[in-house]
Amino acid sequence: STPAPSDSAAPADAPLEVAYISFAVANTYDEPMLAAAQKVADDNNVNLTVFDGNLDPATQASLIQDAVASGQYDGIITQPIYGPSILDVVNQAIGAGITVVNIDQILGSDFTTGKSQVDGLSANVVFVPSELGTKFGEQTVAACASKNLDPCNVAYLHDVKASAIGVALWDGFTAATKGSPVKVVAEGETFYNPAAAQTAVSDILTAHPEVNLIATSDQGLQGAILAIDAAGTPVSNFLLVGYGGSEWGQGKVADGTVFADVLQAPATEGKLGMEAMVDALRNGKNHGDVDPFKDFPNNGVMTKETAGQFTGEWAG
Amino acid sequence: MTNTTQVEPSSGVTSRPNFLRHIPWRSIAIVVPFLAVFIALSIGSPAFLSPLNIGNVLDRQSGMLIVAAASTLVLIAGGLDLSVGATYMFTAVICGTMIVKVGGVGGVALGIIAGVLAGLIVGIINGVISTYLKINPLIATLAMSFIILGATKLVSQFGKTGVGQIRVDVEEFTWLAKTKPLGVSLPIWIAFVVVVILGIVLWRTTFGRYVYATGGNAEAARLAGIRVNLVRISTFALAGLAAGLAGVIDLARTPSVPENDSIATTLTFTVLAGIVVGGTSILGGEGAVWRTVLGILFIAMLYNGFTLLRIDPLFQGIALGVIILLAVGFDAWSKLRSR
Amino acid sequence: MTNTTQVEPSSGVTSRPNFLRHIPWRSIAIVVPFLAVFIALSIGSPAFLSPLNIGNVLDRQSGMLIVAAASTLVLIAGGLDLSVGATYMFTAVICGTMIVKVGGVGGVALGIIAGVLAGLIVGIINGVISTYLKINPLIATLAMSFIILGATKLVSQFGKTGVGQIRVDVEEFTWLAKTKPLGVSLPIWIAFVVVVILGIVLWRTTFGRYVYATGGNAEAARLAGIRVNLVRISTFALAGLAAGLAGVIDLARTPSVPENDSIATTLTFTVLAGIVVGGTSILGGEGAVWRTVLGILFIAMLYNGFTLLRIDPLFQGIALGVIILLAVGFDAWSKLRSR
Amino acid sequence: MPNTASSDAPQLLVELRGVGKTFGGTSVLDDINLVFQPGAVHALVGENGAGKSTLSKIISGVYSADSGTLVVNGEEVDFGSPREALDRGIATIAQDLALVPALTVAENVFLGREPRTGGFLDRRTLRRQFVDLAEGTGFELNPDAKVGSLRTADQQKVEILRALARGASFIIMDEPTAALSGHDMELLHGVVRRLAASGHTVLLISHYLSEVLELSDNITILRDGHHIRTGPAAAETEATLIEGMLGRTLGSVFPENSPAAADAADVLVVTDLMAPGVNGVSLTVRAGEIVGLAGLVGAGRSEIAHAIYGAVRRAGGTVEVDGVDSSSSIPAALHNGIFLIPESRKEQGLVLSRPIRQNVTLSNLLQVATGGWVRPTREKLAARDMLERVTVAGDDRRNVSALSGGNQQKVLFARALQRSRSVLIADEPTRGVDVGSRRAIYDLIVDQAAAGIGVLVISSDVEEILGLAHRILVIRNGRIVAEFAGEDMTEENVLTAAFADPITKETS
Ligand SMILES: Nc1ncnc2c1ncn2[C@@H]1O[C@H](COP(=O)(O)OP(=O)(O)OP(=O)(O)O)[C@@H](O)[C@H]1O
Ligand SMILES: Nc1ncnc2c1ncn2[C@@H]1O[C@H](COP(=O)(O)OP(=O)(O)OP(=O)(O)O)[C@@H](O)[C@H]1O
Ligand SMILES: [Mg+2]
Ligand SMILES: [Mg+2]
Repeated sequence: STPAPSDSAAPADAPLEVAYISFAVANTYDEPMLAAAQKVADDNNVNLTVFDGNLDPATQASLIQDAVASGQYDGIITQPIYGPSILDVVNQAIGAGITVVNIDQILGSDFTTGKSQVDGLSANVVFVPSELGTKFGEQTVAACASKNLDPCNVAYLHDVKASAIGVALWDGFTAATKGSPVKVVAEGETFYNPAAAQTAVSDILTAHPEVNLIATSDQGLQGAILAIDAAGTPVSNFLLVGYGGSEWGQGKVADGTVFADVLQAPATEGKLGMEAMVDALRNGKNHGDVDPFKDFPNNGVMTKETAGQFTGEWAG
Repeated sequence: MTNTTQVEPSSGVTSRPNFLRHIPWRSIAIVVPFLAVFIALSIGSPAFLSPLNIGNVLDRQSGMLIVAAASTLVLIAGGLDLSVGATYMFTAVICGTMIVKVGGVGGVALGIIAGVLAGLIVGIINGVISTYLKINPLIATLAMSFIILGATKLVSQFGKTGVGQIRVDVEEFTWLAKTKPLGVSLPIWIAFVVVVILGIVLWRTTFGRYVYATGGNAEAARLAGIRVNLVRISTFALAGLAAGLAGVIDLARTPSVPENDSIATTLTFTVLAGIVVGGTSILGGEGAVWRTVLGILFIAMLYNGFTLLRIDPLFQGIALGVIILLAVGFDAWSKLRSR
Repeated sequence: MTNTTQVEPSSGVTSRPNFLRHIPWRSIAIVVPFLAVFIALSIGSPAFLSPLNIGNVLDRQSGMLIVAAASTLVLIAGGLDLSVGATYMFTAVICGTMIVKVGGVGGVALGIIAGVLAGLIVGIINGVISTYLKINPLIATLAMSFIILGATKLVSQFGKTGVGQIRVDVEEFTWLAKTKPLGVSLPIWIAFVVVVILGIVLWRTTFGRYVYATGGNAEAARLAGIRVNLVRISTFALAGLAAGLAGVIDLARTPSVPENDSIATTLTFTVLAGIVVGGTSILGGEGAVWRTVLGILFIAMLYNGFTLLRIDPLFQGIALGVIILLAVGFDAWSKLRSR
Repeated sequence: MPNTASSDAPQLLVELRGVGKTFGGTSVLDDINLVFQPGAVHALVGENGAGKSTLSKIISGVYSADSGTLVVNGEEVDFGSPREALDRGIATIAQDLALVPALTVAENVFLGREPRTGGFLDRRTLRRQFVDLAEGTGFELNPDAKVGSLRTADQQKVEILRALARGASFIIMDEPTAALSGHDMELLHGVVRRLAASGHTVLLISHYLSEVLELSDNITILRDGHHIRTGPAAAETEATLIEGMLGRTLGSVFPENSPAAADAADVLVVTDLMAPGVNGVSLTVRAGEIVGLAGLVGAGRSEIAHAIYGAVRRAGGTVEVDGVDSSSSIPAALHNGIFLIPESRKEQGLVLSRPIRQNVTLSNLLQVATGGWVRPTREKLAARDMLERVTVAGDDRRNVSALSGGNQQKVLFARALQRSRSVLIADEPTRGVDVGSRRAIYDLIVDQAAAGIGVLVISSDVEEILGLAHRILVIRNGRIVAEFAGEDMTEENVLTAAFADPITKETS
């Protein structure tokens, strides 16, 4: 079948073919996103084919090219590993008349905005790393204030320090904590892996017994708690601030272990993205920029008081 | 005079047809699985043979082919370069930084030259460390790749402004990846030229002979008057140069560098896998550039096929592994047969 | 009697004191950089020598040490196993799935057995492919690692419920990582026992001799009546078993499996780097388990030191690479000197 | 007396019935029928490539025959591996040394049948058994030395001891003395005699016809993979053997060799050469002169050659070729006109995985290339010409590894002939080469000298040195200790000079 031009809507009953270019298929964060998209697809007679970017931007670019070349798809959903790497091929896809919806990660080079950076994109449903970093920094400041710490010695664990998201997050964090008692005394990397985080935190605690607060992703926090346990210190000696909004994180915020956790909403993004795709293909309607957090309470930040209003969208 | 020690005329076994006996089974090995998959995909997916698809595949593999062709020489000469992936990222960052900082057409020219040159320098360092300093090439280039990746991050700190990565959306530069003389993209042309040159160098020049001899028996080569260390260093230098060229070309396509160490590792591994699937020995002394080209394209074709045939990603790894085992197993089998 | 082939008494060089001449420079190589770094860190960071820190480092490295010790045997026997990282993840997923699906103490026992057994089976398959099917071990285990990682994803689909990931927060299981007999964690004890056993097997048993002989000169070993293929398969089986054991131990510590292929690759690489830094030859026939232990701990100590000394992550790679080059360069230098 | 060669070892009657073998379509053995009488020494002679090693490998389970059968004690067997042959009591001293460099001498000797207690190596027993075994043969070896650090000759002894250590009834010796010195050769001969006397069967393959005639009871001649004849040794002479092997007669092994002109210029002048293992050597070689370097194994002859060639760093002294100072590097030596044929063709000489043709042209590629570009036709012609001169036939696009040992040696010689030089150094040029080819190589050496080239020949075969050289230098401890020419060139003089070493005094 030839791809349906995006301006002419397909009949409601015809099955649609959509390619889903995932960040990584076997990944706890990405799986619920895919599952949510899959559900919407099933409900709307859309045949979803999943491709595995497997953490490699070049692979994603290839996959998109291949999907376009195959001529089998009406739409493509992208979840970029590194936006700039696939800009070109996304443009090719749009040029070939395929409807493209971008979810979760920035498609483009500006990591400070949720606005679409590609002409002809049907919808853009992303979280903004620098905003995430800002909220993250604000919660860190709040955590320090809750214990009246000045200075407040913080160990900050990047996921991947040199990555685009990592840098954007860090910049947001530093801007938000500027002028506050927050003082980053140690840095480490988690590589999204609790075991790696555990190693990093063990070493940090040995070298910097003065650390009051650990700020990192949910995976990083898991490793941090393991490391603190292994050191034989009560976890309550430390303030923990996280981001990710996972099921695990929600539980830990609810029971007071973690001070606050900034939400990420993979399932919501997957759902909204796929809905936008269906709408575009069936009704020719572009959703444009969609803020996935607009319906969440407390600006998407879990604290002990608000934790009950959230359910984690992924495992953590 | 010359009473020469005879060779068989008498042998009884003539049951195998003559033309079959003259096929070099040894060399043909990777060709058979390659053709088998090629034909299967042509039948299985109508899109496969389309010029667009073939062009896409080749265009994407152009950098990989350049690096792999040069790395083949390193392996044949008895070395091993695990740092090509890191060098590839490093040169892209160098090139990008130059373009961003200097700007204009001058910046583009300078960037390209600096990138390629950086690759060459890294290659020479690799060569010197693993010959004159007598450090095993595997560990030497592994250590070098840590160093290079570190250097990459430092340089990119310098090259980027504000949030994010080095971006080189300069028309004069991305042109490199977008031009299509005779309908074929410039990167493909470059890869073609590089591969052909390296292939011929290895096949027909004295240097090529020295490369084979060095990897086949370094001591014998040395006593035959070959400057073994120099030959090895040259192959490392070529690999570095190739990585530099590939880094620049792929930067023009992207046109920004994702800073992720695992990309470097993946590139190195894919290059190595392609070379070995092609049939070049990691022990040195044997192999050919055209084999590497087939090996790299074989793997690329499989991935392409998986997408076209909509194979579930969960099964792709398994399928890839099994097909590689079959292909290489066929190679091993055909070698036994040729005895 | 036995007037042995005389060793030069006459040579003029007696300026070196006698006791120095009897130090086996060859073996001592990795020891010197190891001690140098150890002492430097002890002075540079007061926290380094604390029992807590040393315990942490050892505990984290226990899985790595087990895998590396067994992989050393593979390398000495002339093989190479690039699939240990994948196997490690695979067995963790198998173990976790069992525990989740069966539950209770029975589930834990079954999970541990299944995990370790799965490792063993993968190892045997690796061995058979790379000996009887005559596929180069590098490519055989690379292909196998694609297959194993694929299988890992399939199994984990089955093991997890709802959103998420296999999580085995079972007291009876995590106990494995948390108990500290005599103040030292159980994983360290297990690693210690495994390393000592493998070290003695290699050093003192006839099987150990056969491993050296197989890697040193396979043809000679075969002519001497050694079942070369069986020896190789056994080493691969040991490596698989070790990866299984390590996967289970590390799962008990985490206690969930991150599904990320690059973790597997990183493990494989770190293991290989440790072995080679320790001084075991990738060409086979030479090496020792204790050298590997030092090599692995050397690298771990460096990373630990980087954090303790607050080295910026951006510089860590560079520092790591340079120190490895220095350490291995020292090794090469001391080998030359011992001539 | 080797302890393991006890006379109660069961006797084995080994027979070959219609055995044939082909490699890649080439027939190497054709319809061989042979019976090896137990308790006898059975010799196998033939040209290089006649199929001797192949035949022995069929018996020892390395290859299996394509046609025909192997019969042991009346029972048809098909050994799938050397292990099975060993289990039946058939052990081999392989032509190509097969040792594990990283293991010690004792460990290599008992590899695969170590004394053990519960899987653990019993080192004390191992050592004791080794000492017993070595004592029985008279070989002197340090049991704890790593084999990789030994000289070729000592490695050969390890290989011999290993076969003896198996307690086998049938022992195949494929050119066991090729790398041995005269003294060790005698020791081995003693071993062979005692083995046969105690009921063992020995299959001896050798190119030393005197050795064959002296030791064996029966002799089989192979030619081109065909069985020519088998008969009692008493019925043969060197001449009849040569005739059988070559299918033609060969007058003398050594060619006519007229001395160089008295006024010939010095082409090689070495002064006070110092290098590892070389302790101040001065020598000259005149144009057209063949100078022999004699000495015991390990005397430092190869080291001298390597130092002259620039293959090792010189610590002092000068080397002049045609009056031009030659610096210490191989390319410089080649440029100045020195060429070295190294002693180990496998380790130092040939690139086994490359075609014959490319091995021939390796050192002189520039002659068949223009601007770095190899000219295939020129290369083909050049290689063919050289190969014809050294009498190696067949497709030269095959890998060198497919050639028999002697023919490999000739390929190495062919490389030296491609460009005429001033000085040719040949280190053990005929190791493992059959009589016919040996004559061909001697002819080549003499031709070279006649063409005005100075030749330096190193050989452990004193007879060869005596037959070939105009002048002999005896080397000991890296020094020249004696020089003989003319009438003084006798075996006794050379050996006396070589042995007269107060430190390692031999008791022979
Ligand atoms: N593995 C092999 N592959 C191909 N050809 C072989 C192989 N082994 C031996 N040949 C060929 O078989 C023939 C007989 O070889 P073989 O080694 O038995 O000779 P030989 O009588 O032992 O000679 P030499 O005296 O030189 O040792 C030779 O022509 C050789 O080229
Ligand atoms: N002290 C030593 N330790 C280790 N290896 C040695 C030693 N001396 C000599 N060798 C090695 O043994 C080999 C043969 O020894 P050498 O060259 O001294 O003997 P040669 O006089 O040439 O006799 P042949 O040619 O019969 O071996 C050489 O290649 C050299 O590398
Ligand atoms: Mg032979
Ligand atoms: Mg010698």
